[in-house]
Amino acid sequence: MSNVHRDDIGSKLGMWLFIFTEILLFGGLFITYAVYRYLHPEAFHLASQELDVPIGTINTIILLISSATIAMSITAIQQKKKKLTLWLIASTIVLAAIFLINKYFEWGAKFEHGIFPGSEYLDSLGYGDVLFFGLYFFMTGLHAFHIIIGMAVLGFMFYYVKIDRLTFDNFQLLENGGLYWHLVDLIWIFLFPLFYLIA
Amino acid sequence: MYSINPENASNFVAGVDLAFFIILGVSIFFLVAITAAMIIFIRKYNREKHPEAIQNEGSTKLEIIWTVIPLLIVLVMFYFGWMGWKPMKTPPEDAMRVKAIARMWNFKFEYENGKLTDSLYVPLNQPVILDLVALDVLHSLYIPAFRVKEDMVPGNIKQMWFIPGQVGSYDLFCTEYCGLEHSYMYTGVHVMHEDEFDEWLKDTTAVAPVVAEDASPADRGFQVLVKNGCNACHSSDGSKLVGPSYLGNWGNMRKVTAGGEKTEVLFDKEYIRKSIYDPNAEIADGFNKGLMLSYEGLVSEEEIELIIEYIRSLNE
Amino acid sequence: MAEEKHHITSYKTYLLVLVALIIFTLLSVTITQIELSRWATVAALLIAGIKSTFVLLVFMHLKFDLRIFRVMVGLIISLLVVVIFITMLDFLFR
Amino acid sequence: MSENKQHDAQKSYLEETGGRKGIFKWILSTDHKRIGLLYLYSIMSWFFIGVTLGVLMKLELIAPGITIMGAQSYNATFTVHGVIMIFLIVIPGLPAVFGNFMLPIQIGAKDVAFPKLNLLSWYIYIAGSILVVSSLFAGGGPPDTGWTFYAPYSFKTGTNMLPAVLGAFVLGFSSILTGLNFLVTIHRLRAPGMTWLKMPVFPWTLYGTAWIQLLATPIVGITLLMVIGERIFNIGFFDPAKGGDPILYQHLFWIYSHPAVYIMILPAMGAISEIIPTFARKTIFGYRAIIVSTLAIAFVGYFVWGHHMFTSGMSGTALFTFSILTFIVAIPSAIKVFNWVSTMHQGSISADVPFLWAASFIFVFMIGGLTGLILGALAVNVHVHDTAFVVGHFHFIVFGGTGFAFFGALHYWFPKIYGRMYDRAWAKTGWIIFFIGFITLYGPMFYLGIRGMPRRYFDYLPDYHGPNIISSLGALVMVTGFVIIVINLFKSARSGEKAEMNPWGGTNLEWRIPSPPPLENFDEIPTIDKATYKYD
Ligand code: HEA
Ligand code: HEA
Ligand code: HEC
Ligand code: CUA
Ligand SMILES: [Cu+2]
Repeated sequence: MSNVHRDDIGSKLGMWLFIFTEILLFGGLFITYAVYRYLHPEAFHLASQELDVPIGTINTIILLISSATIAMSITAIQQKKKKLTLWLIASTIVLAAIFLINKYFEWGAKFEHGIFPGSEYLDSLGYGDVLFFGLYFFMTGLHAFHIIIGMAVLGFMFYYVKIDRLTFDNFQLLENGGLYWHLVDLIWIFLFPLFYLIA
Repeated sequence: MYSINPENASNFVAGVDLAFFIILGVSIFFLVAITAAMIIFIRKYNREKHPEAIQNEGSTKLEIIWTVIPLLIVLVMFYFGWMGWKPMKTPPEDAMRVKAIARMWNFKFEYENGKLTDSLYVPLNQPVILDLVALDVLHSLYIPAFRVKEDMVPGNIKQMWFIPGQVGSYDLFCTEYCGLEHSYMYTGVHVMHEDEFDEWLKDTTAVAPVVAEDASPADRGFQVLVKNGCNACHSSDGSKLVGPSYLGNWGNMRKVTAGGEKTEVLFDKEYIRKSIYDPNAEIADGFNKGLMLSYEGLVSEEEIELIIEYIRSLNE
Repeated sequence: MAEEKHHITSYKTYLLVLVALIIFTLLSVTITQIELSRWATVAALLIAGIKSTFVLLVFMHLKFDLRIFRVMVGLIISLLVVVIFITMLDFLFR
Repeated sequence: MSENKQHDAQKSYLEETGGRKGIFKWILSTDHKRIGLLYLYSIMSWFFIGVTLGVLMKLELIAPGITIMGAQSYNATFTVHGVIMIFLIVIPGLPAVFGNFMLPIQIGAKDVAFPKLNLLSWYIYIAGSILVVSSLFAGGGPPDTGWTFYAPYSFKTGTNMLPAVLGAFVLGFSSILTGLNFLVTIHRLRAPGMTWLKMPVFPWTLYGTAWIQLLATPIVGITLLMVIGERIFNIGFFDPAKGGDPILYQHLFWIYSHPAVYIMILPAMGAISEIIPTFARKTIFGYRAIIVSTLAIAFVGYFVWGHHMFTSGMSGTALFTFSILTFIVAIPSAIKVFNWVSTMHQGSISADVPFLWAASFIFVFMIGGLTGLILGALAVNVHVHDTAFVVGHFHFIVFGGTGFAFFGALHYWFPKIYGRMYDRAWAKTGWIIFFIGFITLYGPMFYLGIRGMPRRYFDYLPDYHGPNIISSLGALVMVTGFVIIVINLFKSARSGEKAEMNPWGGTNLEWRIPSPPPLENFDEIPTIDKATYKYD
């Protein structure tokens, strides 16, 4: 097929539609959360105290910053500042990596306490705790998976900017990558209070 | 059903059937009218007879008419559906209570005096509340003649109630798919006159089939298995059903998973006892956890001795 | 179709929004740490709502984009809310 | 890709191979028409498996007791039958085959918005379907949970649940990507002058469908993912022993699967809305009403999922809401039926093969829909839920609705797709046998259901024997009809007489280009100046 003219709006529309599916994907989990939270308010309250608020807060801020850097990279590319663009994308990826490392230690600590899906200790705690941590691992795990995908996507963007496939008048892909990254941030904005702050 | 079962088999029949017939009537009317219109048009405006179509883009008036009228009709349908259903959720206070217990793949009914039966016996014209308990997976208790059905959800005790209105025996089915023998998970409801029922209820000795005292221990063991429905999952001829066969394991080493680790244990009395009282502690290789439930309190220690005799006898 | 002009958001806007987002984050942490009992969740979710609005409008450029994107996002979010609400109708009144 | 613009305008897409050979000219092509046919062939292959399983079930049910298979095989058969039919056939069905083929042509575009993504969707579809079908053969035996995978049974059974669930999950992605592609195509690639209200009905229904695919499928995706997590990690989401709630599983499942039934029926309604005006030589009656009702079905259909769970012990408030919404969602379907029949009024009707399918569609769809109303009424649902009545309802509306529309569309667009015409006499014979078989097969199920025969029963009490015999015989009649239809089409695709550009006298864009269409559909993107379905 001949693609004589490209369609930026079409491409962006496609990205948004994809984002909608992601919102609903997590939506299913938010429904689950709402129901179990309602059924076990006390246990959710207590279980959430096990989570480390400072680490959560730091991670939130890290993600927010990374969201800002990737947003700025779009301004940079429009202003034809290639170097700055590359820097901003790179720092987004680095921030994402830091987020994951934090997550790794956070999960690791939980595992050490014997808290992981199916563990005997967790099963002995009671329904609410099992469900709370089940959701915690499932949702943050799925979120982390999205971060990893996002890092890969941004890695490609970095490469494309570098080889000038993306330029000041042709940067829709970068914008789409950015949209995806903001989605990841958006979801965390809700995960954070729902898991860490309800204690 | 509508002709075969009595109209007053339970207090809900009238409400349910009324809603059914109203909707059915309206439906048949529309079905016939629209189909007739279609056939008439196809014949009358056939291309041979009517070579030139008369164009007509639509009519707002018609659209409104055929939006509003069906809307009113369906609201009426909803109303009758709702009215027929509402009483099902409001059992009277003073009703007799029976606990209905479902497990793969049979029903048990426990009366307030501890009497335990395989099928449901209820007194005529007396409200009965069934407390629905499912032990393993979803089941559903359905009595077509009474027009009642309610899912039985493990971990969630629910209620269902009715007033039987006619003496007789009716079918009772499990209608939620629950695995291998779902289609055999049925039994009966027996409606009796009140005095008869009271007699029946008092007599707690006539619980289930009694094991003949003079039979050999192995035969009596087999009776215990039959009584408890074990053979739904276990065979005596080596074939694999939901659970392992009784045959050919006695005295051998059995590969099991215990506490997440694979080990081997001797298939002996202790193993069988444990398999019956705490089946999920050691899972036989190739089978799934959670299917067999503990029979503690249902199968006594003496009965287990008999079962062991039976399993051992298979080796001979 | 590639000809429509792109709005260029300034770095300053982004930085301001970022600062606001961080402040809101800290705010929600403080609010929930003091004893507000069940209002804590409401407050935390409210703040999360505000934060996500910022992200959607500025970072994701909805503010400057075609109207249809805003309409779609609005509809999809309401859809999710309604679905959660209807599901809860069951559990709340059981 | 843009270098070989210099193609011969007369060459059809079937001849234009893009320099590829053999099977590669199919499986590497990004041409929407070839992809449509890829879907057609793959869907037809699975359909043979699916219907064969259906017929096996009917043979088992011909008499009480074990007739040809035992309980385990029967349970596996209806599960795989249901999964294949729903996830592999009727959900992708019309959108993936005729949507792919006709959507770009009908809106005056050269292809869909993302042709490569389109091909990728097909590969995902194949991957998912192979996973599903492999569950039949590998490991612990075919899955035996019913296509609904209800918890907690679905993670207790020892059978091959994982491949089936994983397959359904993967198929969801294919569905989502197709929907996404169509939405962007419709938003961005309509030919100049083709305003929203000049678009034919079929693209409109695809538009509504695409939104449902996009917004509902993720929910079942995450639900199936949770079931997988449950089976692998023992998380306990739906396990009552760990506090999980099996009813929540049902909510999540039906939040998708109810809208999914509208994924199946909307494009079917679209195809019918194409066929009827063409054969009545008349503008479609109430174009706007049909469009609005399409969107209304898509929208309201999202909020009625609970009618599958009336006996699961939901709260009265929820039951009230779901029941009333179920009745309301029936209204737009009624509007469509009225408009179709009005289109026939004062038309100039030629009862050719596609029209026969369309008219019989309306008939069986009405039966399916009206029995849906019976199911939607709370009191009656308590009685007939999970009985053969439900099986009757959904075969009438899924097979009778979507299936009949599929065959109708196939006969309608066949000359366009292959440039050849089929034997009309045989097609009519096949149709009438199929139709009679259909009614005989599924009609008795309503009666059985009212009498209280539960569904998913491989054995039944002797009381239910009579109607079951009739039903099983109906299946055999239907097989005959089906074989005639398939053989006729199969032969004609290779050696039928050449078809003209516009054999039926249709007005939409697809009838203004050669049969079969050239690779890029239009020499030059058309400009649309008048409303669709104009006969003057
Ligand atoms: C193509 C798929 C499709 C479609 C379109 C529908 C359409 C409808 N369905 Fe169906 N349904 C299924 C596929 C479908 N269904 C499947 C697969 C199941 C079973 C799943 C399982 O458990 O395995 C099911 C199950 C099902 C149930 C649950 C049964 C149970 O398990 O207890 C209910 C209950 O309300 C229901 C209702 C309806 C209604 C009211 C409509 C309405 O949308 C119908 C509207 C149509 C009409 C009303 C007819 C045309 C109009 C007229 C002739 C004019 C006159 C009309 C009026 C006066 C209103 N369906
Ligand atoms: C599109 C959807 C679709 C279609 C087309 C069918 C088609 C058929 N279905 Fe299907 N059915 C479902 C969807 C569908 N079904 C679903 C979703 C379920 C629920 C599953 C569950 O409970 O989980 C179900 C359940 C179901 C049951 C209920 C099981 C139970 O609850 O106990 C039965 C019982 O008879 C049945 C029968 C049939 C039959 C006989 C056909 C036959 O197809 C009809 C007639 C046959 C033909 C049209 C063609 C025959 C052709 C051949 C044999 C091959 C010829 C070969 C060549 C030409 C090369 N189906
Ligand atoms: C719902 C199905 C089901 C029922 C009913 C059932 N069992 Fe089992 N049983 C199983 C399964 C599955 C296993 C294998 C998993 C395990 O070891 O727990 C098993 C294992 C066993 C074992 C260990 C066998 C071996 O080879 O390792 C014994 C003994 C046993 N059951 C006895 C009984 C008795 C006695 C009853 C009735 C009182 C009974 N079962 C009822 C499903 C069932
Ligand atoms: Cu118990 Cu079906
Ligand atoms: Cu539905």
